[in-house]
Amino acid sequence: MFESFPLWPQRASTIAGQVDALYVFLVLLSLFMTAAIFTMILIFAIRYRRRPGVQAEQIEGSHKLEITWSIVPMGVFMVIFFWSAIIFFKQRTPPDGAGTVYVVAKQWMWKLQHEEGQREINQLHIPVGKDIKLIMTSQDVIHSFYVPAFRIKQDVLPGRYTTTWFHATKAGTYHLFCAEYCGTQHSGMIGQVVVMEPAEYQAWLSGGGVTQSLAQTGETMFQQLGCATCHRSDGQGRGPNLAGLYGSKVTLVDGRTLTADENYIRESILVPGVKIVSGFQPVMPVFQGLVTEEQLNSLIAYVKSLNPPPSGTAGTPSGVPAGAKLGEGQVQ
Amino acid sequence: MATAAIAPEREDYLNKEYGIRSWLLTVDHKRIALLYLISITLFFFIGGFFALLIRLELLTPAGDLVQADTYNKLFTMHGQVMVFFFLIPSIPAVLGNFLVPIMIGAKDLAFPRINLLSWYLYIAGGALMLYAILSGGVDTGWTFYTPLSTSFSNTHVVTAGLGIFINGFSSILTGLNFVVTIHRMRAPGMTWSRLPLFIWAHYATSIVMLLGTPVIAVTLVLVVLERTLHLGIFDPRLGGDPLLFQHLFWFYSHPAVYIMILPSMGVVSEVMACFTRKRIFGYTFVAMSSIAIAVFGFLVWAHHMFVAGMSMYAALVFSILSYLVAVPSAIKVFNWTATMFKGSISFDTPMLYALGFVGLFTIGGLTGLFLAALGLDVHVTDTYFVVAHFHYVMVGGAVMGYMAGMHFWWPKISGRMYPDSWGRLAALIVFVGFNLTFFPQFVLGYMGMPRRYWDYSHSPEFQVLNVLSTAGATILAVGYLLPMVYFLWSMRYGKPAPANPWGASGLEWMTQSPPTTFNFDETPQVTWEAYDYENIPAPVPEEAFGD
Amino acid sequence: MSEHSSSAKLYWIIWGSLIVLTFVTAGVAYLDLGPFNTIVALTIATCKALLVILFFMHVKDASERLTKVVIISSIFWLLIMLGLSLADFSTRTIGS
Amino acid sequence: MTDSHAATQHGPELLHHFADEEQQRNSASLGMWLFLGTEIMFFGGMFLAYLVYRLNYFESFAASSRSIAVPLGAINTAVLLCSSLTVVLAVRAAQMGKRKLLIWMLILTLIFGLAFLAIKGVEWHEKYEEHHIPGNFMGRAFDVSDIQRDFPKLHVDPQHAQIFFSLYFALTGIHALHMIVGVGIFLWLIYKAWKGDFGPKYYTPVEIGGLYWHFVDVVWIYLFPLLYLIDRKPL
Repeated sequence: MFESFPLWPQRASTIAGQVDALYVFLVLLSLFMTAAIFTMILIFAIRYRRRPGVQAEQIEGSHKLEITWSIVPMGVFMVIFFWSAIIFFKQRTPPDGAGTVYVVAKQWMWKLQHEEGQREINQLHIPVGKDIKLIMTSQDVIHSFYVPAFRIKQDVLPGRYTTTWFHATKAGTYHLFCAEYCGTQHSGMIGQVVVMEPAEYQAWLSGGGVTQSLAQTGETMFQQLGCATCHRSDGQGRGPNLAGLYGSKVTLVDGRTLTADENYIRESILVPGVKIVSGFQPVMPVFQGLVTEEQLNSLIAYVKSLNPPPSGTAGTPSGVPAGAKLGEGQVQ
Repeated sequence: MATAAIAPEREDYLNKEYGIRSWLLTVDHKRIALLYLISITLFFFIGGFFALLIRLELLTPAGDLVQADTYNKLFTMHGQVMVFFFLIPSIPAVLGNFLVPIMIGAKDLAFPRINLLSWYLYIAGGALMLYAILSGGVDTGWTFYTPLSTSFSNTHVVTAGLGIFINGFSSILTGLNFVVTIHRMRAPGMTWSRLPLFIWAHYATSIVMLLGTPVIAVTLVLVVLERTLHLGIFDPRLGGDPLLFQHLFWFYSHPAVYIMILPSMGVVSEVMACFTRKRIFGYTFVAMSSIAIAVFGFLVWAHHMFVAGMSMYAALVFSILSYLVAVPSAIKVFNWTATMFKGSISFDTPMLYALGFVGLFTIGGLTGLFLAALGLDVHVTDTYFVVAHFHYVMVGGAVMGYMAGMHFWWPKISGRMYPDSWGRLAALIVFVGFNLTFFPQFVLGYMGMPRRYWDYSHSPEFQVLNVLSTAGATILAVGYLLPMVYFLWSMRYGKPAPANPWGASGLEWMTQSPPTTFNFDETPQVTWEAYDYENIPAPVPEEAFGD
Repeated sequence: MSEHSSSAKLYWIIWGSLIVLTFVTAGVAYLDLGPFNTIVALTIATCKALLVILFFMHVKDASERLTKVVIISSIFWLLIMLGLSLADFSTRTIGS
Repeated sequence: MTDSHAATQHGPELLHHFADEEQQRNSASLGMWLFLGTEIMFFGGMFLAYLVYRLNYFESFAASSRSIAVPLGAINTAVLLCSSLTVVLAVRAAQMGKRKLLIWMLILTLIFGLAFLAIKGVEWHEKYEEHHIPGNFMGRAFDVSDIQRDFPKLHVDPQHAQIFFSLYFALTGIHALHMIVGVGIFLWLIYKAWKGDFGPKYYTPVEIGGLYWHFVDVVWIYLFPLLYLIDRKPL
């Protein structure tokens, strides 16, 4: 309808429609309220303009009216609150089994790593119709991953992971902006999200000349750094067995329990002493400054790949299918 | 224009004594108000100049007027100068200082010397800020987010931070002065229910100034300590949490927007009552909603951080509390509109600005609901939608209220009438220019244009709306220049103002214009309710204005 | 402010108890009370603070209602800042 | 904060804009209490930072706190409590018009204040010796290997320990700054008391100065356990 003067960016993700529905409701509500106030003012201004001999009538006020125009707005606000909270929950809880892309933001560029091993700068190729979860961190200041067409935005913080997700519904190329001011070239830190049909995407994947998946790169890094000496798959090593770790409940030395998400694995690699798993000694060396963000992403991808494949094939109790080569993990 | 007939030389606070010492060492709250008026007008035009440069740069998608880091410094200093050196002091320091003592029947504020100290702290902070601007500026955004402000920016963050830190104490001491004065120095008979709503608004503002400003003072101290002595409290490399800075910053900076809007609401209540010749509809509700805004204003700060990486559950708490704080503002707008019912309305310049305030503040408030809605905030925060929202509330609200107050009390402050036809023209220009500047930015924001972008050549579809916005900015600039011209003109050639040119209620209209140094010969006895317009004759139009 | 506020003897008693409390809190820190160490330390500190505020700062006997309102609201504002910020910091690890 | 906020009325006569004596004294006291409210929020910001990091990095905080001597801290607290006592006795002396006692009590308060600052200086110097000042202050790079050596059972992360010491120096530094301002106020009070300006009819500055001093003492009452006694249990 407004091709030449669009009022909103294209809707290219599942959440975009719901966000726009709430937006249109609020625009209509605001138009109604603004029109009501403006016409009231206009009518009173004309009807009660000062005329000689006409005195203003002093009105104290009416409690009844005051209560109504406190409760009614509060009621409308609660409707808006719950509606928007539902959308927010959807935006902030990635569905299980979503494909993962690791994003590293750096002063003034986006570096992206696919699970299948592809690396991209300021470009993100994804298949249409698939849930994609982004695990993001920054190497310097706060950035913000913003794709208007998907209606998603999430600040990217240094020192920890933040996640967001989307499910692209329309093929095409969409803007990727950095939305949190991050220095001189903040407005240059942009890119494209290229949504492709699945067949096209497979062609793009294979054409990339990539040998190792991210998990395999992680596995080689796991060996190089000597992690394997302590974290043994048979559980005899000085470090906890990492198979089935991701997403499981972990109890620490001081009794606290937490779910092992990306942030826990990251912190346990960089600064292990802060959260020691109960039953183990704080002997793991600090890796802060020894691994780059990209290597860290590959290590985390590897640890996640040690989980038994969610499709529930009969894995041995220790989680790692006996005989399967480490890092073979299913590639959806 | 015959020069105004020189009235027999009556002593007032302006002609009581002359000379630089009588101004720079005055403890008269009225003279200090004028000192503030001059200094904040200076900063208003500095900030406005930066705004014009920003709008000119955004005329074209490519960054071709200034370099990238210059542009970043422009919007940073536009924000810092406007927020800390114009909007926060504007009404409390100028109109508040002048009127709070007179309106409650006192000779002066409780601590006159501390009032002068507040102005000197403001000037010291302003000087540091100007030094930071002239020697290269700051490029961190007015929000100083770490780790950019502490570790990655090599601009004058320390100087600007100390300038704002010192300026914060001017705001704290003004708030302290107002609270003690309102509690201790009301004239006999001036009970709390007879206080003008201007006083209620300034009482609520002072609560926010007193309890909020120290937190940004300590936050800026910690940023300065981190930059100078490497006390790494916000440094992520040491395990510091950048969100801690944002919590401390927004704990003050959200209530700060209520410091900016509450005094304007007080002015609008006074102007609405006077020009409709009516008591404000639901006086107690309007007074209590000022206090409610000040108190609830402290519970909602993290709605600036929904996408910053805070926890989802805390975001729910802050979102529902943000809707709570919207209710008192809605009550005020409904009460102002209801006040016009069965009134006897005249449309002098202050009334035009007050009506403009009600309209634009409504739009500003309603768009706030978009931003408090979690799901929607994810898309619109950090875009031009947010820029449009807070400019509607701050420029459409606070500055419109400031203009209404300046025109309403100018006869009392200067003893001269300003040319009303010019005033009305300027009001219309400001209204048109403002809407043309900032309404397109709502659409730009929802289209996804991020804020603080120097160059948007990758998305040329944003250009049309940006051109509209820049056109509006030039009209707005003209609209703001006009009042300065005719106010200065009126100081010299304006008709001498009678004690009560508008036939308004309130103790300040019962002293001469301009008032004597001690405001009243003997302390007034208040026996009437607030806004008793049935006993005050409406002004006869021709007699009020000469030209 | 009333004329001679209470006699000097009361001040010496308050001072004495403050000194004793100081050495108690220092001593108790060396005992292993599990999670109660911090709670005990904070309660002793609050008692000392109350002694100073009520007696030394004359809030108990001489000052009027408004001063008490100012003190209580300032402390309440501090708790708002600490409490609501903790709402974020403590629930950040739950969920994504 | 310059001491001008301690309502510097000269002499007992009434300031022109107050209705009566009572109103003038109550205003000054209300003004000071409001100012102390802002100071609570000022220190509150740092207490929030302390609270958040103590919850996240408890062991590094506990170990770093153990490296600070408790005896010095306890003595310092006692010194401040003595100064609070002498301040109260000074206010009482002013109310009763005992000029010599007033002057002595003010001087004693001053001495205790300076003693506190001296002990604080010793403590800081000790920290300087042990390389515990964050960043590399005057060439001494921050290094907590001694703490790691003393408390092997606790995991001490150098970065998190540096955050503790940053908070330690920020809190005690700004508290010391408030002490120095307090010393300035009391020097001025002694001068005016010596001039005989205070008496039963007019002693507001002494009372206001006393309120400020007690507040700084209350802040230290909380700082002592929070910084020194995080976790002194036998390991």
